[in-house]
This record gives sequence, C-alpha cells and structure tokens, in this order.
Amino acid sequence: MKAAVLDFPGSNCDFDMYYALIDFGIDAKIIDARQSNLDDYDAIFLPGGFSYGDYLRAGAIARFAPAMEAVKKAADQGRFVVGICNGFQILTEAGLLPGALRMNAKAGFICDQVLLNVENDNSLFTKNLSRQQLLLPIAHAGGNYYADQETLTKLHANRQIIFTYQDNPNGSIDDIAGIISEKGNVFGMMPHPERAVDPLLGNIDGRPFFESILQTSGVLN
Amino acid sequence: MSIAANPQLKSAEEVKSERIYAQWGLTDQEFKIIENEMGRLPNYTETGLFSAMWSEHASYKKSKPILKTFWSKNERVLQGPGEGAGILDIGDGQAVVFKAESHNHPSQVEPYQGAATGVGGILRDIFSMGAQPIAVLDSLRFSEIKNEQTKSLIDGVIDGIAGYGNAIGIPTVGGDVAFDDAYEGNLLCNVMSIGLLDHQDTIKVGQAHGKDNSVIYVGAKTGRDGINGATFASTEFSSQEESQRSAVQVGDPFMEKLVMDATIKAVREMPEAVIAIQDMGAAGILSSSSEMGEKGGSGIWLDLDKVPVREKGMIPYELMLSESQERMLLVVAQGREKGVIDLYRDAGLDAVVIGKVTDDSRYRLSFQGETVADLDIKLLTKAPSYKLPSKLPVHIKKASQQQYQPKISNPLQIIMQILSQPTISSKKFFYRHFDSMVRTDTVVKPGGDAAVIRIRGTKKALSLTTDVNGRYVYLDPYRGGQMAIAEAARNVVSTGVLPIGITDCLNFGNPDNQEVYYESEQSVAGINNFAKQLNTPVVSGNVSLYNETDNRAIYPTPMIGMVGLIRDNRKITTINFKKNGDLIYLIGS
Amino acid sequence: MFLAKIYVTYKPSILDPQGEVIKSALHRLDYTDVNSVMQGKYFEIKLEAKDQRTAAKEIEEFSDELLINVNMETFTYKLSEISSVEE
Amino acid sequence: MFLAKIYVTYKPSILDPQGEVIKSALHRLDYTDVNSVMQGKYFEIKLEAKDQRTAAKEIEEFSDELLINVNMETFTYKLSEISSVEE
Ligand SMILES: Nc1ncnc2c1ncn2[C@@H]1O[C@H](COP(=O)(O)OP(=O)(O)O)[C@@H](O)[C@H]1O
Repeated sequence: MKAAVLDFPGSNCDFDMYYALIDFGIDAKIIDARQSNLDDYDAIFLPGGFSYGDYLRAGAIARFAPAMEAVKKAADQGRFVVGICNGFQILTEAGLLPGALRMNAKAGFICDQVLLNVENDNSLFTKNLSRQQLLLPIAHAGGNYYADQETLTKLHANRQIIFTYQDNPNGSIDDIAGIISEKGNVFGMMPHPERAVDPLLGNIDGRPFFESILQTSGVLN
Repeated sequence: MSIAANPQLKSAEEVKSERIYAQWGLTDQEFKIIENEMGRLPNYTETGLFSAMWSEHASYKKSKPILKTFWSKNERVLQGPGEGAGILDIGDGQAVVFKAESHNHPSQVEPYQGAATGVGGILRDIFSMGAQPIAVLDSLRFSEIKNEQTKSLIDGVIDGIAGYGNAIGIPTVGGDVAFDDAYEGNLLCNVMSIGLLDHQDTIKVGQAHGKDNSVIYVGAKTGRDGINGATFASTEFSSQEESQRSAVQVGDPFMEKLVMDATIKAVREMPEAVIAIQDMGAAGILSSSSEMGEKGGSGIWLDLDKVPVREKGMIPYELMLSESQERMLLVVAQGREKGVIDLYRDAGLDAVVIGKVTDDSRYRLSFQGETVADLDIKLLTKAPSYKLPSKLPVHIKKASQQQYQPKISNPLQIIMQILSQPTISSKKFFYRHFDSMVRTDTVVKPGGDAAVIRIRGTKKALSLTTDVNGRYVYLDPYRGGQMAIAEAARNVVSTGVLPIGITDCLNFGNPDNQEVYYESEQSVAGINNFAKQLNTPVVSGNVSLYNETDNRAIYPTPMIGMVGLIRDNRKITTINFKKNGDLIYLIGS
Repeated sequence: MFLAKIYVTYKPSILDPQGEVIKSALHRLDYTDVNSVMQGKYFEIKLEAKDQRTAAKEIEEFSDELLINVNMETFTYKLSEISSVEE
Repeated sequence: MFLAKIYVTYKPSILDPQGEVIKSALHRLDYTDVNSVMQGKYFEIKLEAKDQRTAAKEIEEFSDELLINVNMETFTYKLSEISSVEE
C-alpha cells in the first residue's frame, strides 16, 4: 500500500503519522500540500496540526491548498482518505465529510487520553478491529462536532458514525468522535491513533486501527 | 563622517543637555564613558543603541560578576554559556542543546502574549544553533489564588504557553508551578527548551566571520512592537504605570513554524553557506547583529532601508530596537545568498540581504542614504560591569535567632490541608492544556517527577525537569541554591536517568539592594557547589532582575532546568505503584 | 477603494459555546443584567473595485467561499467607498 | 431590553497575524484586489437596564474589563432598545 501524508504549512503531526505508517510496513511519503497530483497513492492521510495557523477557522484555508483537488479525486475514486484532528477539520471544511467542528464547549486546548466506543465495526476502517472500545490520545481546541438534525439522522441511518466518546470532552453533538463518508472510504476523527502505536510510549490502542486499514486494503490477508 | 540630522529628532547636544539618555536608562556616568570613548557626543540614534545594549537585560552588567563563577566545563560540554544555548555531547555524534528564558514582566502586563512570545523566543534560541527543538518546559510562580485577577493571570499564561507551543508542534512536557504572595504583582514565567543536534558538525553559533559576507534578515516584518522591551525588562515595576504597556508584542506561531523548519533545513542542506545564525530577541536587529559581529571579531554594516517593515515612517531607533517576533538574522557566505534566500522564499518567508560583515570592528548603520550611526562595536557591546556591594539580609539574621516548633495536634487534618494547597496538589488542571505528546517521543508525560523524551532511532532518552523552591532560597540562599539542584537531580534520578547538565533562570529583585545582591551571590554559589559535585555543568541560562513591585522583591528564585541522559530506554522508571504486595522503601535520611 | 465591514455569526439554531462561556463570566463579575451573549467575527477589508456593485459582488463571493462556514455561519456586511489616502 | 453590538479590533500598531494569513489566502483564490484584511471580534449582547445611559455605562465597563484586552484592542459599539419579545 502506498500512502501520502500531506504536509500543509502549519501541519505538525505529519512526521508522527509517517512514522506510524512506516511502522506497519506501509510505503509512506510526506507530500507537500502545494503539490497537486496524488494519483500514485492508495491512501491519503491528512495529519494533525495547525494548518495555516488555524487562523480564521481550523481547516478553512487549508481546504484550498492545491493537493485538495487531488484528495477529492481520490475520494471519488474510492481510495482511502483519512483525516486526523486538523485533518478531520480540513475534510469537513472541504465538504468531503458532513458537519463542522466548533471550538470546545469548555474553552481551551485539551490534551488527554479518552475512551472511545466503536459504534460501527463493519466499516473499511474498523472491520478487523475486534475491540469494542479504544483508549486514544486527544489534543485539540476545536473538536466540538456539529451537524444539523437532518445530517445527523442520515449519519445514524447509514452507520457513518464510527467512534463516540464515552465521556464527551469537547461538547460534540451525540458524542461523535469520528465519522466516515456516505461511500465509506473517507474517514475523519479528532483522536490520534498515530500517537498510540509504540509500546515505549505506553499506549498501543491505535494499532488495531492501522491493522484494520491494512487488512481491508488487502495487504495483510 | 556625516551623521544624518533628522529635524524631528533631538540633536546630540539636546540628548545630552536634556538628559534623554537617562529616560532610556543610561546613567550620567555611563553617558560620560560613552562620550569619552567616542571622542564626541553620540547622536540620538546612537544613544538609543547604547541604552539598549547597556541595559541589564542585554549586557548583564550587574550580574556578570556572579555569572562568571558558574562551573561550566566538563568532558561533555561542547558549548558553554554565552551563545544562544548550551550544548552537551550525548554520544554517537549527537548533542543536546538547551536553555531557559524568563518572560516575567511581559507576562505580568499581558499574560497571554507575554507567555506565548516567551515560548517563541526560547525556541528560536534552540533552532538558531541548528538544532531541532524537541521539548518545552515551563516554570511558573503566581501569588496565592485569591481573586478573579490572579485567576485570569494564570489562565492567560497557561493559554499563552499552550497557544504557542501546541501550534508550533513542540510538546510542552513538564515544568513546575507554585503559588505564594511573594509573587503578587510580579509573576514568574520561565520557559526552557531542549533541542537535538544529529550531527555535531552542523552546530551553528552566532559569530559573524568573513569580510563581505552577507547579513540576511528572515521572517516576519518589523513593526513598532516592543520598542524599549530590553530596557523595560530591566526596570522595576510600579503598579501605577500604565505606559509600560507599549512593550506588548504579539506572537505568531504559524510564522515561527515556517521560520523554524526553513532554518533547520538551511543548516542541514547548506552548512557551508550558513555561517552564523542568531535570533532577534530583546533589542531585535541591534543586539543580534552587534553581538554576532563582536563575537566574530568583525564589524557590521547595515542598510536600514532594506529592512522589511510592517509600518510606515519608522526611524532608525525604532527599526533597531523593535522586538517584533519571529525574526532571525543570518550571516551567509558571499556568493551563496541566492540558495539561502530561495529556500526561505519557498517557505513563504521574507529573506533579504540587509548588510555586510566588515573587517574594521565598526558598527555602522545607513538610512536613507546617510550614515546614522558609526560606533566601535566593542564599546557598544561591552557595557561596563559592576561588582555591587552585598549584605546579609536582616530577615535571615532575625530568623537565625528564632526557634520555630510546629505544633501538630491533628495530623490527618494537617495532611489534608497540605494536600489541598494549590502548590502541592495535582497540576493536571494546567498541563492538560499543553500538547505533551506531539512528535510522539514523550515516554514520561507531565504528572511524574521529570519528563522523559526518547531519541528516535536510538535506545537513548533524555529526562527533563525544572525546579526551585523560592522560600528555601529566601531563608538560606546558599543552601536554597543547593537544594534547587538536589530537587532537580532527585526528579531526574526518579525516572532512572543520570543528570548531565543544567540551565538556569536567575529571578531576583533589584540588584542595587544589597540584600538582594547577597541572595543572588549566595544562591549561585550554592548551585555551583552542588553542580560540581554532581558533574552537571551549567551550560546556559538567563538573568531576570528587578522582579519587584512597589519596592517589594520576590523570593529569590533561581530556577534550575536539568537534563539527564539514559542509554537504554528500557530502564526508564515511572512514578506509579505497579502492583499489590510490592515493598515500599524509604531512601535517604 | 472600498471598505467592507463584515459581521459573521453562527446561524440562530446553533449553540455558541464561547458566547455561553462569556455570559457566565459576566454573571460572575456581577453583570447579572446580561441576558444573552453571541460571539462572532468581524472583518474590515479594503479592496479596489471599479464600482460599488462589483465590490459587493466580490465580497459576497469570498465571504461565502472563505470567510464563513456555510454549515453553521452567516454574514452581513456594510460597504462604503473610501479615498485611497486613508489606506 | 437593550441590544449592544460591540466591535473589537486590534490597535493600529499591533500585529494581526490572522489578517495577514487571510489576505494571502484571498490572493491565492484570485481576489487580488483585496488590499488589507483586519480580523476582529463581534459581540451581540442583550441586557436589561433601566435606561439607555445605564446600559451604555455597563457595556463600556464590561467591555474594558472582560471583552477586550486593553493592552492590544479597542472597541466601538452600537446600542439600541429592543422589545423583550425579540429575545
Ligand atoms: N507548569 C507546568 N507545566 C507543565 N507541567 C507541569 C507544570 N507544573 C507541574 N507540571 C507537571 O506536574 C508534575 C508535578 O508538579 P509539581 O508538584 O510542581 O512538581 P514536584 O513534584 O517537582 O514538586 C511535574 O513534574 C510536571 O510533570
């Protein structure tokens, strides 16, 4: 599997994601988001950070970066598109995922580890999870997910909600922590699985997430 | 020589007769030295340059005699005090770079931006040596939490550190915080940063060499922010004076991330082209350029018309002293400018040649086609230093004659009271706002005794902590200094790691007060004594004097930042009890 | 030269968490008369355009495209001609 | 009931990093006519007060105290009486 990790000006989890992917034997490259061709990649990762300083709104400016056209193309073609934290914010701003992310209900940046429920264990990203809950790091100031009632009804009906918080840290509507697109190949979440893959750092709950992606992409089987 | 006469500015004669220099912090005697050494009167701009460079903040004129006593050499030391940051050898061609900075007064006046720009400044100190910053720690002191005002100061400082560090993507992994009314009206905000150099041969120091090499300005544009910041940091506070607010600077972590990544890339890709780098901190272009010139034994010529500006009509005095953030000064080999400039431009940054290195030991500025300053660079950068008188504080004399026996009637109640003290209780409320995990190298996160950061690709890890107890130092400066080191070392050792070096931030009151000077002298002597015994040289640091409000000094607070090294990261230990039935030992006396 | 003052607010149906936080802070400071607080964004943008209509069109376009998130925000604006010297 | 519309902006000499980044983004989107962008805050606050003067006084007070950072920002406001039903 060939994966691109996009580097927007201000991204700061690009290397973390890159190292995590490498760790799973994925052929990953960090790609400058000013580049506009991503045809070579089976999966595209939008990492965490503060693209363009998160000025205006998180993800608002990044969605116009040249690479985003290529990301749309990849999404249309059914390739994997994964946005973590700031990457999730960019995907919603770009309209590749429904809804929007507001500032946390209790103001301020939170860095912690939180328990997530796996709401749908049959998505491309969770098919092989074999776990009902995960403990994953969060680190964000704007993770308060919002969608209007109509969108929410659809999200529930299509089983697009993948992860919810057990103890909602940011005010997200319906405790939503991660969702997929209608077609199921675009995924976004606020928590950071790439920060939880190395036993030395004390948490490996992110591993099943990457393993699941690898398996559904046919590499492990 | 023609020194341009700007009709709006005071003439050299007026600067002298109206004692303009005194408003800027120079004493009559210092002005006389300048006049004598120069053989003429300094003009308005030149006087401004001296006032900034001879301020305590830039020159350490009052603390130098004390700083000189620091023990800072052993087999690991690659760079001791005097540069942007200190450097220690950690084997395999790698080195660790670290330093601490205070941003006390700016944070008292404008907590968010003061703390944020403190983080920005210390990070620039690290990456200007060519190193990749890998962690930040913060050491904070506030008054007891009594009212909304203290709370909003605390919130502001915490949010400022978080706002900058989180955005730039360097984890804030530890620090310490305590509350005591001694810091009422004069909080302490010290930040420490640690960087990694993968190849010792790419170490960059701020020394301008080579006639006709170019001086290149990179980063944000210059505005009128923080003019007089250096002199501001060197005077006491009065709770009355609102005018001090002109020193507020706004940080832009997004811009700094671009500057940081581009600078590290320039050093790695063009090590021979980039001869020297220095960040523009207090007294901006002035101190960075003159210090680089002086340390390299060179002169500097700058063309101020080339400086990228944000505001119109800035005069040389303002251009030179502005403390606009996120700016760096590079010396680049003649003929190699384009490669370096292109690299920064590609990152979307300003990079402009603004001057040259000369071989005549002069510091010359040109503005609108005229020479506006022409000074001996050594005179400018070497303020006279003062050995001040000291005397045993009265409170110590008194205390030594008293006996105090705590009366304990209800131990349980007392334990509960102690645990509920903000200084003692968990600091999670603060550090949960900091991204302590970004870069995915944090092995031991905040909440333990010290933080531990692994060095990716090796089995090595670094342990980091900041400590000092101002009350101990107040009661016994010498032993208090020793105890600061001992506490830091205990914290590092608790993670299973061997301490290897120290940085410091010496926060004291007004040094002209003999008791305060005694505290500084004695506590540093104590630090020194213990640093030697532990073989942990003091390789960098920072001095913050005049920490007083309405003539009341803070507790003497020499903050110690300590770094430890472990070769096998499997041997790192953590604070929590591991399992039922394990034995508990008490070690020590 | 034109000056646009653009006001961005959440759509009425959307809870504004920052507004709520500020309201409670005002209450704690004893401004208990305060009934509701809504926090939005305010932009002052100067732009060249051949006439007011063109300027208005441009502003509406880029506000929708960049300045607001149409899922949750709306905007209003005021436009006036200014002399270039004011710049 | 009164409605106050409060506009908070940076003082002129203070760096506005957001404004600069938004301006470049607009330029990249081909709105090259845009000359300058300043981002500030906008509040709509409803409050009870016995008369307009009292309301004005209160608004000025709490704006200085809480809404703005007096070191870097200034504010202007508009005040109007509204019927409580509009609430
Ligand atoms: N200002 C701070 N920033 C980051 N972490 C902090 C801060 N203050 C405390 N901590 C974390 O909490 C731990 C315990 O804090 P404290 O009780 O002050 O330390 P100590 O046990 O050294 O007295 C520290 O080692 C650090 O990990």
